[in-house]
This record gives sequence, C-alpha cells and structure tokens, in this order.
Amino acid sequence: MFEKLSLSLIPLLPLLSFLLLGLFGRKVFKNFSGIIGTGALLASAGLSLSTAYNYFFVSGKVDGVYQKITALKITWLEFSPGVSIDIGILLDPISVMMLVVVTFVSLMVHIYSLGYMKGEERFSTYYAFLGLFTFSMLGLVMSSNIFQIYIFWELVGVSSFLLIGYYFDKPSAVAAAKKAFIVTRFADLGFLIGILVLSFNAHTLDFETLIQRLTDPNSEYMRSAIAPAFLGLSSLTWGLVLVFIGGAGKSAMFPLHIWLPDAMEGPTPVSALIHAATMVVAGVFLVGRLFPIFAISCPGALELVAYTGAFSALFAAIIACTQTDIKRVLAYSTMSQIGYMMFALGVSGYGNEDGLGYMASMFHLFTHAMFKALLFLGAGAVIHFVHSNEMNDMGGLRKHMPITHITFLIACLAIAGVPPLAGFFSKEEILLAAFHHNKLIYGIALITSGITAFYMFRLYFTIFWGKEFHSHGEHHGEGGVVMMLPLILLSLGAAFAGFIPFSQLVTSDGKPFETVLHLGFSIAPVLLGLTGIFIALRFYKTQNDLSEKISSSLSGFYKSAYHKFYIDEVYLFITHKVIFNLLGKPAAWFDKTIVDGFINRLGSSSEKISEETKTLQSGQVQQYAAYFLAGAIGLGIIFIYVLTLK
Amino acid sequence: MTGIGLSHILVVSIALFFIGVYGFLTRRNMIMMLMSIELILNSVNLNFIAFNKYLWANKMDGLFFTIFIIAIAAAEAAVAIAIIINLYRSHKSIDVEDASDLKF
Amino acid sequence: MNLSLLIIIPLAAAIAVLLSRNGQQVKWISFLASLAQLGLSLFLLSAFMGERANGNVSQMLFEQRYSWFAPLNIEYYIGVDGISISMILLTAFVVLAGVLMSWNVEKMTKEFYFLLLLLSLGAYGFFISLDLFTLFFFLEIAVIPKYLLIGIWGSGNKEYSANKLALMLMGGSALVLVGIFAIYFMSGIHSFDMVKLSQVHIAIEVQKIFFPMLFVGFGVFTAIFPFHTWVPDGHSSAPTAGSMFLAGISMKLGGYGCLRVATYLMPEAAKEYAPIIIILASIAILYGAFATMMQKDLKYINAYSSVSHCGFVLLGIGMLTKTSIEGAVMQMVSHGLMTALFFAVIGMIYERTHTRKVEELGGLLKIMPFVCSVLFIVGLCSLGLPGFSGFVAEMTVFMGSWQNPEMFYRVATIAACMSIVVTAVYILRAVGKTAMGPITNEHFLQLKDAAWNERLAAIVLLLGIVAIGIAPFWLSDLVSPGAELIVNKIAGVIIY
Amino acid sequence: MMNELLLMKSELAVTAVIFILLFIKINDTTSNETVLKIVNALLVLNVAAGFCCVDITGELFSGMFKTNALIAFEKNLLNIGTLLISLLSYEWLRNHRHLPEFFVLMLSSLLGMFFMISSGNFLIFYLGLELSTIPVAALCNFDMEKRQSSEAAMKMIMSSAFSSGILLFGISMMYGTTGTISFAELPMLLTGSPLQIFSFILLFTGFAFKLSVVPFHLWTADVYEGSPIAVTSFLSVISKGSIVFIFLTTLYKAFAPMGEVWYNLIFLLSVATMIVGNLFALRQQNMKRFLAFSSIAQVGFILIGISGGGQNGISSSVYFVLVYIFSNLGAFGAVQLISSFSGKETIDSYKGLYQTNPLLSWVLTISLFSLAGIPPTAGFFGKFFLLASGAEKGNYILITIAALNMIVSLYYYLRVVRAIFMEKNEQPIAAIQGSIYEKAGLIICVLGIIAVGLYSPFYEYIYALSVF
Amino acid sequence: MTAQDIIFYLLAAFTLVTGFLAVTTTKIFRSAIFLLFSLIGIAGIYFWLEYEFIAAVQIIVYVGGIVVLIIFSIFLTQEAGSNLPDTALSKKITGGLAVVFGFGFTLLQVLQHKFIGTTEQGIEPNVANIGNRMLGVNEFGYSLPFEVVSILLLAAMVGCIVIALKKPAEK
Repeated sequence: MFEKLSLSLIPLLPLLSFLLLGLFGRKVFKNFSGIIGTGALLASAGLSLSTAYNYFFVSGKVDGVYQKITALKITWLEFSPGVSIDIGILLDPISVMMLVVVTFVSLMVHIYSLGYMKGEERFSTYYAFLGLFTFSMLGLVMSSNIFQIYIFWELVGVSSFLLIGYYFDKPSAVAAAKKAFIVTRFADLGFLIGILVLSFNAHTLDFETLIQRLTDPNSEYMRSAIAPAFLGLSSLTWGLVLVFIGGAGKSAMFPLHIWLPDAMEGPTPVSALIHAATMVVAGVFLVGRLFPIFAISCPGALELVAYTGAFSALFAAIIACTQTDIKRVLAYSTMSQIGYMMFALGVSGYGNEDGLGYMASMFHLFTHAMFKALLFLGAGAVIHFVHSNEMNDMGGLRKHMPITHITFLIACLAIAGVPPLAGFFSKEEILLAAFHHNKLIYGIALITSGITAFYMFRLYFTIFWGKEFHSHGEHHGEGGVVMMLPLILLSLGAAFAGFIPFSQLVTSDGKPFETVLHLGFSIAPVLLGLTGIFIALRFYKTQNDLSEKISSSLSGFYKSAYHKFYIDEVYLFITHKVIFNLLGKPAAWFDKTIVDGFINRLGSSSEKISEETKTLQSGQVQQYAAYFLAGAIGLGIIFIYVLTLK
Repeated sequence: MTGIGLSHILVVSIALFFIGVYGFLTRRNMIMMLMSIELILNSVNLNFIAFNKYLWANKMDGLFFTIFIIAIAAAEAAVAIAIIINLYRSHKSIDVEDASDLKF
Repeated sequence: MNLSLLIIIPLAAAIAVLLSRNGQQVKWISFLASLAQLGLSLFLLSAFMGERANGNVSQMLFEQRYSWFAPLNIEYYIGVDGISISMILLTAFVVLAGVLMSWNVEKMTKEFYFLLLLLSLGAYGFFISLDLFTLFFFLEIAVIPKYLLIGIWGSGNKEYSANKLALMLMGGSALVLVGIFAIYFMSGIHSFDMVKLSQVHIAIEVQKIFFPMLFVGFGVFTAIFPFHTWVPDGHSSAPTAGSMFLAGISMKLGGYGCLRVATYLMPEAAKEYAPIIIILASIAILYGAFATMMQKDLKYINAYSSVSHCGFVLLGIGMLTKTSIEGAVMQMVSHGLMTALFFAVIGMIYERTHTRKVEELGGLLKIMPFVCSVLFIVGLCSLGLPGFSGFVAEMTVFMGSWQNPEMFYRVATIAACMSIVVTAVYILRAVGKTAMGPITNEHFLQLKDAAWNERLAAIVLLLGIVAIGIAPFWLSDLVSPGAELIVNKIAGVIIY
Repeated sequence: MMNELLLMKSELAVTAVIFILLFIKINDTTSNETVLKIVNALLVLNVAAGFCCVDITGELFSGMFKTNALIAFEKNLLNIGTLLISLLSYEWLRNHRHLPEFFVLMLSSLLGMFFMISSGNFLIFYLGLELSTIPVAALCNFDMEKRQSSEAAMKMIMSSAFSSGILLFGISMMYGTTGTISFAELPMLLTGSPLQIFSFILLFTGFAFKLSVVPFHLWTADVYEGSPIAVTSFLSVISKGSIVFIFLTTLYKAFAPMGEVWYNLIFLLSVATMIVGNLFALRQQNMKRFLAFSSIAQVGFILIGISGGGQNGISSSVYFVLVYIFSNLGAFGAVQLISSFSGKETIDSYKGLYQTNPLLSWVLTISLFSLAGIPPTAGFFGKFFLLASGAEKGNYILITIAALNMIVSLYYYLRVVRAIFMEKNEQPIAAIQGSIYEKAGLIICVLGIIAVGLYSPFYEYIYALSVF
Repeated sequence: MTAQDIIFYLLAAFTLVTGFLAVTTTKIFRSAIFLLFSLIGIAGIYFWLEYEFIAAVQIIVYVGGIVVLIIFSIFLTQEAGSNLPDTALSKKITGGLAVVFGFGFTLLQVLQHKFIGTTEQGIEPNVANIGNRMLGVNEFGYSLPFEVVSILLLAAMVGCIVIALKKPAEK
C-alpha cells in the first residue's frame, strides 16, 4: 500500500543530495550541483504528491476515518524496554499535508535559487544545505516518535543556522545565525525536558502509544501523569507546557521570537523556505501532533497556547507596521500569522466540529506556506533587482518587474484575507473558531487582521508604487524563467488553495466534517481588511508625509514598536549582564582563584614550610645530637606514659 | 655485708652518662666532644660491670661486653682523632661550630 | 582472540621505534602499529559479537589468566565485556588519529612516538585488566608519558602544567591505591580478581570509607569537581596528540575506573554517596560550561568543555540506573572521539596561524574549508547535535537520569540539561568567530588547508563519531549487558 | 668442618678480598687501573661465591653467628651493591691515591654488615655495627682535598659515636633487665616493663640513626653531601639495606613480645620520616643532598613495610632493598659520572642534559622514576608491596599518608626530570663518555630496575625465603 | 656505714666531680687531665667491685692509650684548640636542661625498676676464666667477637693512616 522504499526516499533523496554536494560538490559537481539538488527534490516532491494522493484519496481512509499509519519503524536506540527512540514514518493527515507543503515549497525554492544564487562561490554548499534542511524537515514531519521529532528538530535548527550564516564573512549574518540557534536551543531545552516528563509518565516515546496512553483517563499512566507534581501543576501539564515552549521557540512565539527577524540575514530563498513556510511552523505542527493530549487531557496547557499565539499575532503585527526592512516586515508578518495558527489550535476542541480550530490552523498553515513563500520569493526578486533590503530605496517597481508585481499583489491580497484568495478561507475558519470559543481572542484576531492588511499593503505600495525608481547602474531585470516560474506556481497556490476542502481531509480526529461559510460573519474581517488596505493606499501609494505625521503623533509607541519593544535589549541585558557577568565570570574567577589557587597553594605552601623549617638542619652536629637525645627521651616518655594510659 | 647496692652504682653511671652527654652537647672543641664520648662509654661499661656483678654473675656477658667496648672505644677514638686532625688541616680550627658548611 | 596482543603490539612498536633509525621509520612504524591495533579492535568487536550471538553469556570473554606475584594472589588477568570493548575501540581510534596528527613533529621524534605508544599501551592494558593490580599498574603507566609529552613538546606554561597534571593524577591514583588495598584485605578473600571480588560482599562500613577514595581517585582522572584544574592547563599546554590522548583516552580511564572498580565493587556505598556524586557532577557540568564561556583560548575552551562533558559521565554513573550508566559509557566513547577530534582541529589551526586566541582568528572557513568544516562538525557534535555521537550519549544520560523520580534527581537532571544551551553558546561563539566572519589577519590568506595525514586523522575520528551518531544501537547493545550487571549488583542481585 | 666454613662463606670471601688488597697495597707498584681490574674481578668472584650453596642454614659459635637462606640472600644483595658501586665509581677511583685502602675500608664495613646481619646476640651485633660504621667514617674523608669531605667525616664519626653511646646504654639496660644478650633468649625474658620499653627505645634509636629515621636523621644530608659519591651511595644503599635486614630479624624475633610498642613506634616515626624527608627534599639543589633527603623519605616507606610484620613484612622489605639498590645506585651512578666528568652536582646544572647525554639521561630518569614508584619500574612494585604489607595491619591512615607522600616525592623527582628534559641551558653538560665499567654498572642497574619488577619470580623467591 | 661504703662514695664522688670538671673546664689540657682522673676513678670502682682484670684493662687502654692519644691530638691542634671561645650561654642552658631532664627521667625509670638477678652460682672473673672464654669457640666462647674486633682495629688503623697521613708534596 505504502511502499516503505518510496516513502523513505522522500527524505533520503534530499539527504543524498546533501551528502553528494557536501562531500564532493566543490570539486566534482561544481557546475551542476543546482541541477542535482533540484532534481532530487523534484523526485521527492513527486513521491510526496503521489503519497498524498494515495493517502487522501485511495487508501488512507478506513471507515470514513483517516488512519494513522506507521509505515516504517526501526529501533534506533533502546533506553529501556518499551522506551526507545525509533526512527519511523508516521502517516496521518497532517504529516502527509506537511510532506506536500515542504517538498513543494522546497522545490520552488530550489528552482528559484538556480537563478537567485547563480554565480555564488559556494553555490553547491548552498544546495547541500538546502538538501540537508529539506531532509531534516521531512524527517520531522514524518516522525513516529517524539524523540525522533526532537532529533530532526535539532537538525532543522542546525540547517537553519548554516543557511542563515551562509554569508559567513558578514558579521551580522554570523551573529544572526548564532542567535537563531541559541534562542531555539534554549526553547529546545524545554522541549527536551518535556519529552523526559512525558516519556517518564507514559513509558513510551512512540507517538501513537503516547497519545493513546495519555488520553485515556482510566489508564494508570494517566493517573500518575495528572497527579500534582511541582508547583501545584501536574506533570502532564508541565510536560506539555515544556514541549510547547520548544514549539514556541521554533515558531518564534513571544517572547522567543527575537531570532526570527535577524534570521533574515540569510539568503532570501532560504527565508522563504525556512523562516516563512516550513521550519517556523514546526511548532504548530508539534502542538498539532500532540493535540489530542492537549485537548483531551490538559486544556490548561491549551489555553496557554491560545494566549501566546494571540498575543504574538498582535504584537508582531504592530511591529511589522513600523519596520522599513522589507524582509523584516515579512518576518514579523510570519510571526503574526503563526500566532494565528497557534491560537487557532488553542481555541480548538477535539473531534468533529469542535475541532474546527485545529482544522483551520492546519488550513492556514497550508495557505500561509503558499503566500508567504510567494511574498518572500517576490521580495527576493525585488532585492535582487534593487540590491537593497530597505523599503526607502524602492518604489515604483511595478513597471520594471511586472510579473513580480502581480504575484506579490496576489500574495498580499491573500494574506489580507480578501476573498476569494486562499488566506480568506483559512482566516475565516480561524476567526470562526475563535469567535465560538473565546471572544477576547477573537477581538485580538480581528484587530490583527486589519493591521495585517495595512502593513502588507504598506509594503506593497512602497515597493511598487510611490516614488519613481531611478535605476542606477546595471539591472538584470526580473531574473530568468527559473525565478519567475516558482512565483507563478506559488501565486496559483495562493490564489486557489482556499478552495481545497480541508475539513474533509485534515481534522483533529481524522473524521471529515462539513464546514459552512457564514457570509455574515465574514463581513467584519473583510471590511477591516479593506480598511487597512485603504489606509495603506492613502499613505503610501504616492509620496506624502501622512505616515510621518501619524508616527510622530504616536511617537512614544511608534518608537518602541520600531525598536521591537526593546525585547532584544532585554535579552542582551539578561545574557550579557546576568549570565556572562553573574555566572560566567564568577565561574571562571572561582576556577582560577579558588579551585586552582587551592591546588597551587598546596604546592607553594609545602615549599614554604620546607623553607621555614630548613633551620632544623643547621649544620651543627651538637644540635643534631640534641635532637637525637630529645627524640629518644621524648619517645620514651610517649611510650611509657602516654600510650600506656589507655 | 655492705649497704652499697646495684642502684648506687647505677646512679653513678647514669650521672656519668649525662655528664658526658652534657659535654658532648655543649663543648665546642671537637677533642672535648670526643672526651665526652669516652665518658658516655665508660658509664655504659660501668653499667655492664655492675649488672654482671650484682645480677648475672653466672655468665660473663657483661664483662666481655665491657672489654669489647673498651677496644672499640679505642678504635673509634683513633679514627675520630685522625679525622679531627685532617679537619684541622683544612679548616685551621677544631671548633665544631666552624665546621658547618654543610647545612639546610 | 588473544587479548594480550592489544598490549604486545604497542609494546613491540614502542621497542621498534626506539631501535629505528630515522623519523620517517618511526612514524610509519607507529602508524602501522596503530592501524593494526584498530584492525585488531574491530576484529575483537566482531569476535565478541559473534561469541555473544552464539550464546556465550559469561560475564567476561576472551579471558586470560597467568599468575604474576603468586604470594599476593596477583594475577595477570585480562578479559573484556562490552564496556571494555567500547573503550578499546575508542582508544584505537584516538591513537591512530593522534599518530597521524603528530606527523610533523620534528623535535625528538623517536621519543615522542615512543611515549605516545607507551601511553596507548597503558590505556589498552587498563581497559582489559580484570585484576586490580594489573589495572592499577597500567593506570600509572599512562601518567608519566603524559607528563613528558606535555613538558617536552608542549607550549605555553608547559612545565607548570605538566607538573600539575602528573601530580594531580598521581594523587588520584594514590587514593585508588589505598582503596585497592582496602578491597583486597577487607573483602576477606585476599584477591585482586575483580570478577571474584564482585561476587563477595564487602562490609558496608568498609565501603563507606573507601568508596569515596576510589571514586575521587578515579574521578581526578575524569576531572571531577573540584579536582579538575589539571584539565585546562594540561590540555592547553600539551602538543596536539598529547591533548588528544589526554582528553580522548586518559580522562576515560577515570570514568571507567569509577564504574568498574568503585561502583561495581562497592555498590552499597555507591548508592549511599550517589547524591554527592550527582551534586559534584552537576556542578562540574554547569560550572564547567559557564567557565568555558569566559575562555579566550581555543584549547582552554575545549578543555573546560571537557570538564563539563565528563560531568555527564559522572552524572550517569551517579544516577545508578541502567540507562544512565549506559549513557555514561556512551558519553565516554563519544566524548573521547569528539574531543580528540576537536583538539586535532585546534592543532591544525594552531600549526598554521600560530595562535589559539579566538579574537585573533576569523574567517578561516574561506582559507581552509576542510579544517573549518571539521571544526564545525565537531563543534556541533559537542553541543549535542543529532547524527553525531554526543547527542546519543547525552540523551541516554538524560533519559536514564530522569528515571529517578525524586525531586533531587530531577533538579540535577534539569541542571545538566541546561548545559546544552550554555554549550551551544560557547561552541558557537568559538567556532563562529574562528571559522566565520571577516578574515582578521592578512597573513592567513597564504595558509594551506589540511594535509593528507590531518585529513586522514580527522576522517578516522569522524567515522567513529558518525558511526555512533547514526547507528547508536550497536554501541548501546554492546554496553547495556555490562551496565545491567552493575545495576543488578547495586540492586542487590548477585549473579554467580 | 667444611660445612662450618660454608656457613661463613660470605664473610670469609670478603675477608680474603680484604687481605689480597692489603698485599697489593704493600706491594704498592700496581697502577690504579690494574688494581681496579683486580678489585672488580674479585668482587665479581665474591658475588659469584655468594650465590653458591645458598641453602645453608645453621649456627656457629653457639648461636652468636647464624645464617639461613634469607640471610645469605641479603648478603648477596649487599655484595651486588658493593660491586655496582665499584663499577660506577670507576672514574673517581681511577684517580684516587688510596685506592686499595678505599676498598679495604669499604669491604671491612661490608664485613661488619655481614656480621651484623648474621649476629645472634647484641655483642656481635654491636661489633658488626661499629665495624660497618667506623671505616665508613674514614671513607667519608676520602675526598682528601675537599674541606667538606672532612667535615662530613667529622659529623659522621661524632654522630655515630654519640648514637652508639646511646645504643650501648640501651643494650646495657636491656642486659640488666633480662640478663641475656642473646637474641634467641630475649623473647622469653622480656616483660614489657617501662625500663625495658625505654631501653628498647634507646636501642631503637641506634637503628634509627643508621637508617636515618626522623628525628635521628639530621647527620644524613650533611654527610651525604660532603662525602665522595661512592661513599654516599654505599651509605645510602648498602648500609641502610643491612640495617633493614637486621632490623627485621631483631624486631620480628627478639622483640616479638614488644610488638605493639615497636609497631606504634614505627608508625609514628615512619609518618614523621616520610613527611620530613619529603619536605626537605623539596628545595634541595645539590643532587647528593637531594638524594639524601629522598632516601630518608624512602626509609619512611620501608618502615611501613617493616611494620606489617610476618612473611609479607620481611619479603616486601627485602624486596624493596633489592629494588632500592638498583634504583638508587642507578641514580647515584649517573650523578657520579656527571660529577666526575664535569664537577657539576646541582640540579640546575642538569638542565639540557638530554640534548648532550640522552642515554645517561634516560638512565637517571628511569632510576628516579623507580625511586618515585612509577611503573613499569621495579620501584612501583617495591612500594606496592611495602604498602600492601603495611595495609595488612589495617592501618589505612598510615597507608593514606604514605600514598599522599608519594605525590610530594614525585614532585621533586620530576623536578630533576624537568631539568633534564624540558629546560633550556646555554651551556649544558658536555657529552660524557664513561668507561666500560660504568656502562656495565648502569646497564645492570637499568636491567635490574626493569626486570626485578616485571619478572615476578624475583619476588616469589624472596617471599619463599622470608620465613623463620 | 662500713669502710667499703665510704670508699665507694669517695670513688663515686671523685669520678663524678672530675668527670664534671672535665666537661666544663675551659682549658682543654686541664680537661684532659680531669678526664684521666675520672677514668681512673672508674677503674677504682672496678677494683672496688673486685673486677681486677677489667680495672687493669681500663687503666691500660684508657689511661695508657686513649688519653695519651687525646693529649697528643691536643698538642697537634694546639694553636687553634687551646683557647676556644666559650660556649654560648643559651646552648649551655638548653643542653643543661635537656641533660637534667634526661637524667631525671632515666633515673626514675631505673630506680622504679625491680631488678631480679639470677640465683645461680657466679663465675669468678679472674684472668684464667676470662682468657679461656675469650678464645673459646664452644658455648660461652668469645673468639668470634675477638676476630671481629681485630678486623675492626685493622680497618681503623688503615683508616687512620690514610686520613691522618700528611699529604706528599705536590709534584
């Protein structure tokens, strides 16, 4: 039914491309490394698509329920009986969907990069890293074991590190890469401990067993898990919260988001792939993966997910309005959209219509991948053209790059939630779920959607309209077919993905259900979106000083938003002042002076004693004789009087 | 017959012993130190003889010990004096406190 | 399979080195010998697995036993189980790489290789010994070559470091000596035979006094806090191969001893003292990591990080669960390979740039891609990236540690887990600054990438690292019966 | 009759050598080289003679003199040591004006030790002790033109005279309280009264003095430094070895009833000896003085072995003496060679020695490692067995102190190694070409250091002998 | 108190006083003479104890040999030795204290001890008995020590000659 070989090939092909290009790329395959990488991915994408088709439409559904199919399972490392890391492939709706998303976007990026990265010195290295990333990401989504997901989680992190730091001679890129890695690593600490907690309680690391054991209220595992463990919370809650922290780190949720904007130092296609469409949604995927446990056994943890997501969505949206670096705007937008997905999960219930939020979240994940990748690739084309990331350096580009312009516009409309583009459908579902579940979150979401429309169109107008672009020097147009083809394909996705009947395919419990679109309900968000677009149009379509006026009238708020609410500074303070100065330096000092000093003191003091006592050896025979006599008599006294006393 | 017993002689010998020790510890002249050694040895001899006489007259161990001690004392004194004379040649002194190049 | 070959080959090679006429001969002899040794170790592995597959379940395999000092029941008694084999493999890998990395030693080549071989001999002997006397004998044999290697071929404040190292390690072995005597006389059987000793019960009072001695004594070798200070100085002053051996092999002697001798023979005391061990190990892990953050010299960075990493070994042992002990052993193997490779890379960089100061380095990736790629890999391994050995080992330790449900163990585990973040910070700082960023010195541009011997050395070690990282199950299968035996002993199940 | 002669074969052999040398001296025309050839040949014969008919056990002169396989073995050890000293001091001896006398005195001293080891009563013991001491005092003065040499000799004779005075006082009291001077009768007559304890302690100081046990050690370093190296090595190896042997016999047999007293005494003194010896060795610059203090520390270890008692105590101590002979003579031999060719004796002047004299450096290093107890040298085994013997009594405090002291001692041994191998020197000691004798001596030492440890039958042989 | 007692006390006092003077007089020659007297006093005690042979040996060896040797050596080293600066007071005091303390301690031990002698018939310490035993090889024979001592004396002689011999003039 599901060929182990073909399934395994999906991740292994990119890995193969990584190994080939990484080991021999610079010498042997110098000229066709891009082709190799893209070819591998093409095959992989083909396989994923056929798998998806097979799963969704041929054999995945049994009795109307999409099954979880463990297609492959190899015991990789056994800790104790039952608790082992297995490397396996788990097929269920979300993993199959993710397979498609990852391979598709990755393929687009591979193709796009053929043009974008042409002439780079480390071209094959770049493709190698892309291959590595794709492999890791595929491994992540197919994981059948919570530890497997952690493994690929880390690998994804490191590929992200490598790709952000691709321009390694740029100090800012290096710094950004490190930051991304360390911040996510910090979050992964939570994930790791979460795994330890969950696995200890459930005595398994296998997802299926884990979920089954921790959702069955009568199981003994459950009893131990829900007993209060620490600070009044049960160990289950702790485990889930810690796992969520891991997810929040990868998905750039507040307050672990600080790495994401900086990560834009990487090549733009990388941003599209990793920091927009795939890796950053891993957190959402993770929560989705464990969703039954969250929803059934521990609603409290789910609340946390909801509020974190909602806050992050709004927070990022506000910052996005003030940024001037085109990629940073997109980065904050990404964060905001992931916030949407998160809280959508947070407001969801389990099973049937209750699981609307879950479905919506996954839906949004899917559509967001399309339009956000499109946005990034478009931005990449612009940057490629302008040689700058700054919005101020752009303007009026619509004439110079028409295809980019159109596709970018489609993406903007999609993200703004204008019907009938993809974003509209997924966002409506989310808002609906939020509305049913939590009005506060619904409100935040509504406001955010307005702001989203505003900053996206701010971006759009500034780039493609506004002041006229004066080309100085040479420009090489929009890039060749290889760069335009992905844009076009993705824009098709952004335009029409909304029509996919997601609730038929991806649901919380695998059972399809019907969703209805309430037109009345859609009015408010659409109107808000249009308002945002209109304001942006008013401000930025032509050059004027309205925006400055507004921003100066809100100067305090604007400034803090512009400075990303000083979160970075807080982190800097904590890391440098607190950790370095209060932990690192004292530790180093303690080591040098106390521990080492003690050992050295031991040596020097014995030499000192030796020096002090040297007068015992005075060279005077008579003194020697005196000691001799004293020794003899003294020993006599000791042995006659002292030692016989007892 | 007589009121003088072993202990009297032992007192004498111990006193002599410590007189010798005192001389050895305080006199700076090496020859004087040597003389003090002779006193020490004599006190030991006296011990042996006294023990032999008063306690263990059935064997003559103490007596022979004394004889051999006397012989060895002579040999020791001879070698010591030779060394002292040699030292005197190089140091131009027989003050024991002067002979302390070797120390610490 | 004749285990004595493991000692005979280095010995013969060492003698051949002494008799050889020029440096070239010396190098090739050493290289071939260590290659042969690696082959032998792999053969041993397969033979061992074969025996096990055939259902041979005796505790130790390939035993050999000759009476040595009969009046004291001292025997030359050797044999292996999975744990020792993994250590032997580690040694074989590191020695081969070390020999290759020393190809450019021109000063007193003969002596250098002689000492290297002697050191490896000590390590092999230690790992196969089943007699405490033999074990102690080889333990001490392995100390003085290190002293000379550092003192003669080292750099920086080498005499001081060499002295400190030799004295602290000897201090450790002095404690071990006392402990061994106690076991010998107090066990009531007047035997140094570890297998026999493991089957008798040593009075708990005796254990309580002498377990700390043994554990700390071996612990000094494996940088137990606060006796770790020889590590940074010793490693940083040592020549490349010296550091590799020191961190890769020598520190493992301690861990192995803690496990095989201290914990195995005195299980009750091990249980009794476990909290202290855990506290010390956690301190070492975190404190080592934080101290590393402040270091500016690449070798110091790796040395302090070794303190931190070896803390995992002790933590694993202290936790006393099968998984954690298994993890400790895996961590030993992993850390040995990894840190040896790290030092090898640092050596390569130092040999070219003549500096190890992180600030003075930069952008080397462009100039020497091979070296820097390896640096990256080893850095990533050090911070526990999956696919490399470090991850597997650390995770096993964590999983094992978490099995103790009390809060104390939990806190210690979490503290240990925290080090993975700190590790990431300092590794990325060091690696990032060295390999990435702008080139800091014009003169770097003329430098060449790794030579064949360096490449080979790096590949040899990488093979080991990746072999564990990709397929940890073989190591885990190898180690776990041994770990289980120890845990059973602790749990009071005595297997005769 | 033949049998009785065989019992004293070692003594007779040495006496014969002494008389041959006296005849040579009277002849006084032979050159030093020839004399040395003859002497060495005689000493080799002497050693060889020692090894035939080793299994003879018996008494002579109604128990005053006795021998058994162990004692014969001990004598052989001393013979070997003497031969080695003669070989190693070749360069120095070659230029000495009083060569035959040197050997006459040294062999007389050796003879004294033989009598001492074989002694069955206090009288012979005392005579042997004096015979072994007085000639050595004269020998100390054999660097005729050196001031320090006569000073050393003076210190030697004065201290030993004083010590023997106290020893004699102890013996006299012991005699007074027990009525015997025979070792064999003593155990039955000991009552453990305070006076006996006191006289035992006085007696003990006599041993302690010769063995350089703290606080009776103070003469050691001065005498070692001032004396010719050949004499120093004789004092530190042969003389100490002989005292160890007789110490074992007297303590384990004659004073067996006072076991607790001497055990505690040795415990106290060995701790003090190790610590003081090590502390003082720490800062010595002169190699001879350095070795003197280190040998004091070694004595502390030997005491631990002795404290063990029983077969282990004897065998480990005797074995250690065997090891010690090779190790210390190896070190002294190297120092001797360097000193007689370059006149340098300080550790600082050894810097860079390896560059010019690699083989000699290795010899010295191996010897020092053996002294420090580093495997695979014999010193490791020696110390291990000593400590094992001590540990048998269960006194782990003592063992721990000893083990920690090993670190301190390692520190200063490494100082020399460091100077030789690691430190740079503008003018290192020039390459030294020793004669065949010295080479032979050093080779024997190194072989001994390596083989005696690794090849266990040596120890097993000694262990088998170590029974009463 | 019998006459014998009085003689003993006189002898003892004589020995001790002259002995004490011998180690305290500043004039070295005088000190040698006091030593001589003290040794004679001891010989007197031997006489008193009826050990005539030992008394004779004492006089011959000590008075005739050792003291003469000492006096000769005093002559040989006279220019330096006759007038040494006096010993530091501190040294005298510490030495004196040590000695007094040691004396007291030893005396205490000795006097506290109950000496128990043999009840067997004693042997007359006459020359015939001594001579027989000195050269006897059977039980109670002392020929071995005799031989040892002779070697010792030989060695001492050799040593003395080598050391004390004046160096030949340098060529």
